[in-house]
Amino acid sequence: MNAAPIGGAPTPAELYARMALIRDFERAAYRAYERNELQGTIHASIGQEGVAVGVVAALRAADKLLSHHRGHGHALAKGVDPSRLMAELFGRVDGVCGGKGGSMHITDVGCGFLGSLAVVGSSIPLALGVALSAQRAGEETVCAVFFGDGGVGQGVLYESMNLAAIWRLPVLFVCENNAYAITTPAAHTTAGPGIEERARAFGLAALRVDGQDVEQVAGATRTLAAQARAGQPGLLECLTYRFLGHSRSDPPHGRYRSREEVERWQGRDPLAVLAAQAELSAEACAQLEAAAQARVQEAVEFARASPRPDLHVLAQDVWG
Amino acid sequence: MNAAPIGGAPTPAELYARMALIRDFERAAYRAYERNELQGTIHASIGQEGVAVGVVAALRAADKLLSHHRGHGHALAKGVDPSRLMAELFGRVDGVCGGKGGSMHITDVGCGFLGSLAVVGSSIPLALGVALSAQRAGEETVCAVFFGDGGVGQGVLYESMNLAAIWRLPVLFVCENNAYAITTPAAHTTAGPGIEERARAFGLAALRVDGQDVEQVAGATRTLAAQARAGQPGLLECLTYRFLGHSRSDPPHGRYRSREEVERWQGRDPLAVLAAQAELSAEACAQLEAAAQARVQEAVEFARASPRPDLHVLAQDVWG
Amino acid sequence: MSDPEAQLQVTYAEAIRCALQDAMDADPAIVLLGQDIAAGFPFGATRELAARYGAERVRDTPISEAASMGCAVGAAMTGTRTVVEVDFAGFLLLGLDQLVNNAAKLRYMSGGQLRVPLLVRVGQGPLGAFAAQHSQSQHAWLASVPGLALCAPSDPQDAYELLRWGLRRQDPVVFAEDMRLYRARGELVREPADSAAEIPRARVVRPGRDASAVCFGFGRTLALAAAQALAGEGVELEVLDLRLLAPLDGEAIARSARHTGRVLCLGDDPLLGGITATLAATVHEQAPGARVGRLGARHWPTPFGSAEAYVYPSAESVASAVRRLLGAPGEGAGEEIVNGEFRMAAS
Amino acid sequence: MSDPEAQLQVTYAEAIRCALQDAMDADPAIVLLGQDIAAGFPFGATRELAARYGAERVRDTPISEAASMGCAVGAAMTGTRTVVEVDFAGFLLLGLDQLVNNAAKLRYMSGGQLRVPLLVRVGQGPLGAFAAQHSQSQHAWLASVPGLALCAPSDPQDAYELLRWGLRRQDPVVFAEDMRLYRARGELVREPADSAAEIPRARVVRPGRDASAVCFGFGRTLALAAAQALAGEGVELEVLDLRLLAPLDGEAIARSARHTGRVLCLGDDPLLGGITATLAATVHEQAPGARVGRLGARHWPTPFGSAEAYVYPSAESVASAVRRLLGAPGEGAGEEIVNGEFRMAAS
Ligand SMILES: Cc1ncc(C[n+]2csc(CCOP(=O)(O)OP(=O)(O)O)c2C)c(N)n1
Ligand SMILES: Cc1ncc(C[n+]2csc(CCOP(=O)(O)OP(=O)(O)O)c2C)c(N)n1
Ligand SMILES: [Mg+2]
Ligand SMILES: [Mg+2]
Repeated sequence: MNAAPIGGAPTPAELYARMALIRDFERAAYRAYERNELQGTIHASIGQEGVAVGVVAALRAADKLLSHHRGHGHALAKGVDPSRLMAELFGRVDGVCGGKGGSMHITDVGCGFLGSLAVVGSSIPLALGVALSAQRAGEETVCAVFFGDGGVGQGVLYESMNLAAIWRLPVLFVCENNAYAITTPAAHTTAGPGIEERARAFGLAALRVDGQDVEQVAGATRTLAAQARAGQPGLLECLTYRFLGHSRSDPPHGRYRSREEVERWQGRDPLAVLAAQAELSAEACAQLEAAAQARVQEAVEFARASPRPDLHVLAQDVWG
Repeated sequence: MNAAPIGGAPTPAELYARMALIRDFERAAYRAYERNELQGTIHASIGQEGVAVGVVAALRAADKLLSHHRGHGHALAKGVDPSRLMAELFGRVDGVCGGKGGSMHITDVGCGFLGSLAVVGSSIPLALGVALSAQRAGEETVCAVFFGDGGVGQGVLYESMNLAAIWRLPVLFVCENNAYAITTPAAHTTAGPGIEERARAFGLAALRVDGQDVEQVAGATRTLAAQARAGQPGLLECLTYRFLGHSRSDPPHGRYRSREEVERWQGRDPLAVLAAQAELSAEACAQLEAAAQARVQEAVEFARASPRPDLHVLAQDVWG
Repeated sequence: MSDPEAQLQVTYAEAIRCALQDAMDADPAIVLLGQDIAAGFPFGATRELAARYGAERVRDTPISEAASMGCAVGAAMTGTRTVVEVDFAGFLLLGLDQLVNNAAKLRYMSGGQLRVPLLVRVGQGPLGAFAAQHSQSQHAWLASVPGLALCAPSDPQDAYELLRWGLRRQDPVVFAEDMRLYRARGELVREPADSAAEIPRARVVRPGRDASAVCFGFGRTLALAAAQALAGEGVELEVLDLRLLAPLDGEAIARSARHTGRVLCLGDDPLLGGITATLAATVHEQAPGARVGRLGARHWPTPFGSAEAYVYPSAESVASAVRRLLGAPGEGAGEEIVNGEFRMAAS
Repeated sequence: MSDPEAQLQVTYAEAIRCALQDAMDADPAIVLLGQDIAAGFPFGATRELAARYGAERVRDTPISEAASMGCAVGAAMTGTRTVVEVDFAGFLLLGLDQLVNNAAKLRYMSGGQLRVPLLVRVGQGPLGAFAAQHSQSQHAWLASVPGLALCAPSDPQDAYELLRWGLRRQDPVVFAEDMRLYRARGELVREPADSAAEIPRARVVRPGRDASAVCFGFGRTLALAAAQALAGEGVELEVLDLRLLAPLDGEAIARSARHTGRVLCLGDDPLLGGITATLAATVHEQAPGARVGRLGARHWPTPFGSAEAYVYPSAESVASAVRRLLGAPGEGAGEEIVNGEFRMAAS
């Protein structure tokens, strides 16, 4: 597994800061949820910050991202404004989608975050088209699409791998394997040697990495993104874990995971792993965390202050 | 590739007779078509008889079959009465489905031919359920499902391979790779090392054989069927070729295949290959062909004599 | 049935669980397929069934809607009565080829050789701020497919009875669960397994003389609430609960329409192409002269958050719609309707 | 446009090809996706386009409807105007999650950031003995999806004009091609690429005073044939060609209904849940007092062979239905209708 250092790219402190921002953003959203300031449901990515930050760190600003229901971290990593993202979760008119999309449907075209979608597997084939547009325009951009181990069950993933390979589309399939689809262990629902091997059988380049190690994720992404730009699409499988429950309706640790297992993974916190690896001091980390908390607090206040979309706004974007 | 002799199973003469029956049945259907006695469309399996006959020869009578749009040969191999099959193609009330299904929707529950369906890939997951019923009933039967190289494009195939593997279902996936999906070469639409390798990546046992060699097909089927009965589903890829056009709306040789290519494959006629291998005399072959022609002639007359379903019959099988 | 639970207050989700359990006790050929059904996630409708019947009969599937639905069709046509759970309407689209092209047509195409006793439990409507991809109703779509029966139960008892009926049927049933009802409570009388198999008829759940609300699913709750409000104004609204949308009990609709002469057709899909159009046409065809209104969803994707209330009918909009139906023909637009979209045939 | 083909007799399939070609000449951002479209199989609507525009713009896909549709959505939202060909309605179900959950909703869910100029060409109706899985109509289904426009062209000129319109629209369009029309011939005037972009309105294609046939697609051919037969009996049938079903031109329907007072709503999907119900409800709501009939498909899967004629309306059954509408209210059932299913609101 490729763990090359990411020279030229963000410094360890910058990576830490981005992960801290996602961590605190998810915490704040959860708290707002418990205070009934948020409606519907949310899927927090606490524990998986290394994947979002590592992948984006190795991509270019012009590259595009697509995501799924657990997409806040991907959006923040790509540069979506935390205030406008939080406002979207609050269903407010200053949200990135005017409050009409909500947590599971985030889009910010301006920063290349083309959309997180709620139907498992459904955002995957969109990446083909995004890459096709880039290929036709002669741009060198890659489209990376995130999905989970549960998404691996959807046939459209294999149709899409095949199409990406025969059309030599600059697509990077990123499987965020957190070992569970809600209550269902991936091991119970995934036959054969594994996701990486499946990708090779469809003509993709493929790597499997430790998703808790942000630098390892970035290194492998750089390798696969370079191949994708050259017309060889790839798949990156990141082994990770969600520290909380699946969604609000799932207790923090769930009944389907043992306390030991959860604690073992919490021992591999991506922020701690990076701090140790890059020898970031406790003070440095504390400062970066405090900055993240301040930014998130500002985001929550921005969201609270924004009004809900009115009937006029809601009626837009259907016809005409 | 496994080419074990098929001791205990049908003799070469019997295999030849079955292939001759399919060959002549398809010819007769085509002629009826050209005389406007048949409506809609038909997909002839001339050139591919070795696959249908070889697979069925290695299965048990109690095993089940599912098929696709090019299914006449599979039905005949499984024992569907040629007269009632021809009547179905003619849309007559004495057809196996009362004339309501037609060429692309053949079912004969009595002989374990559970259905050929017209939506590419759509019959594949049905095999899982058929196998599940058998597994629950403690029966030792296998369900084999035929599909083409075009079916390989459908995601449901991979979902189905995965489900068969994790539930250890007695399913045999048979890919009848005749190198084209209508006008589209499989090579242009199928990325990676191949179908056999894809199956392994989903936890299946897999073999690739020469589909023009009926004994080789039977031998490989016996190997995979035995594993399937033991809970290890498998995939058999048969390399074959259709000697005619895709359907009535496609000229006999099509514009997308070179005459050389067609003639090269016609040189590997499954009947001739078997005759040579098993040293069947020209006289023996001629006799078997004559018998087949007589049987098919009888089938055509039976079909012609049968009335079309009336309004009463047509209104049945919707409610109640 | 001398079951301790024989009569008690249960939720709609629990009533579904009770029906599944009683049916599985009575019929060992029943198998459940779905995602996270062993854990009963997310609505609890299958909770405890895995413990009771084992992983052989309560089967967690991968997130493979197409193969799961196809597997269920194949199993159903070979003697395994199969129940597939699809949590949200939007996900049903992934299994629709199997449901519409295969399950619904195999009996017909095979000349009656194949029967497909498959029941698909699918959530319909909004759930509360899940936004566009998790909030939609497909009643007209599903009702229009020849070969499918469509149930739309309106309370726990109704869910129990329709599910027991559906699990005795030899042909495919789509069981449309209104997600807004999962936590609704009501009495449940568990019927003996051997109840009649005739197609359930529509029910007048509240008699009235001034107008009729023809409804199903959560619409019944809205109509009953509106009826109560209207009663205070001296208006007696009759509430007809259709229970099934395919086949549709046109006689019951006509009877109520003739009785009151004013009919509100209530649904959750858009007025363009939605089920309210079929209900209205049925009234016009079978009870000439009645005044008919349609209240359905706005022709919008469902917005996130509390804004979804603009899209779907509410008790208030049902009451307003009924007042509009009662107004003199010539009378102006009348009170505005905010929740959902309303149109009236001022005959 | 000084094109040699500027005015000639072409088939519906050729008119579609002409529209694709003119649009692709005018807009280099247009890309076609589909199976065997380079060869133009099976109906010839894309024949020669691959030679003209190359494999980069005319892309043969594997048999992967879901990924192809999803790819088209992703391409459309990033500047590649995409046309997807789906030969038969039954296959559309495999791409429906992408079409309904993504293409139709992305503009709304993204607060207008994303636009999806995707056009899906899909065959509808029966083709002649292709049986149940290849013969179905989904007009009400598709019209009911917020975010989709639905075209149902009725002849070569109409197909050309609607396709050119659809290829200028910034939002998704389903282009429902009636398979019975592919070989139908008619005059074609190729319009300049810069035509107006307003939503096309319904057209009275034959004026009449005694009754109206509200139709689309092949229904127009049936209605015109019936009108001719009826003219011999002194009955003047007005034929209103809707052209689009979403959005629906309710004003044009009301105008014709008020003019004749007798309206036959003609469709190809079943009366239960089908588009004729919406057309009828629209008449009742916007032209009170008109007598309305619905002629649609029988509620059967389509049988193989010539038996399919029982399922779908014919010129004879349209004429019979109109005679029924003209009969005195009290009058008995009137002549039997064999092709399709008919119901009447005897107001
Ligand atoms: C097609 C579809 N089926 C089911 C669901 C319900 N659902 C939401 S998230 C989820 C599990 C997804 O698991 P995974 O892909 O591993 O992502 P994770 O939640 O673990 O990040 C399921 C089944 C859905 N959204 N879409
Ligand atoms: C889902 C779907 N898409 C498209 C079609 C149209 N179609 C019918 S046969 C065929 C080609 C199938 O090729 P293959 O699977 O290789 O079988 P073969 O015809 O070569 O035997 C296609 C595209 C279909 N029937 N179903
Ligand atoms: Mg997961
Ligand atoms: Mg083929």
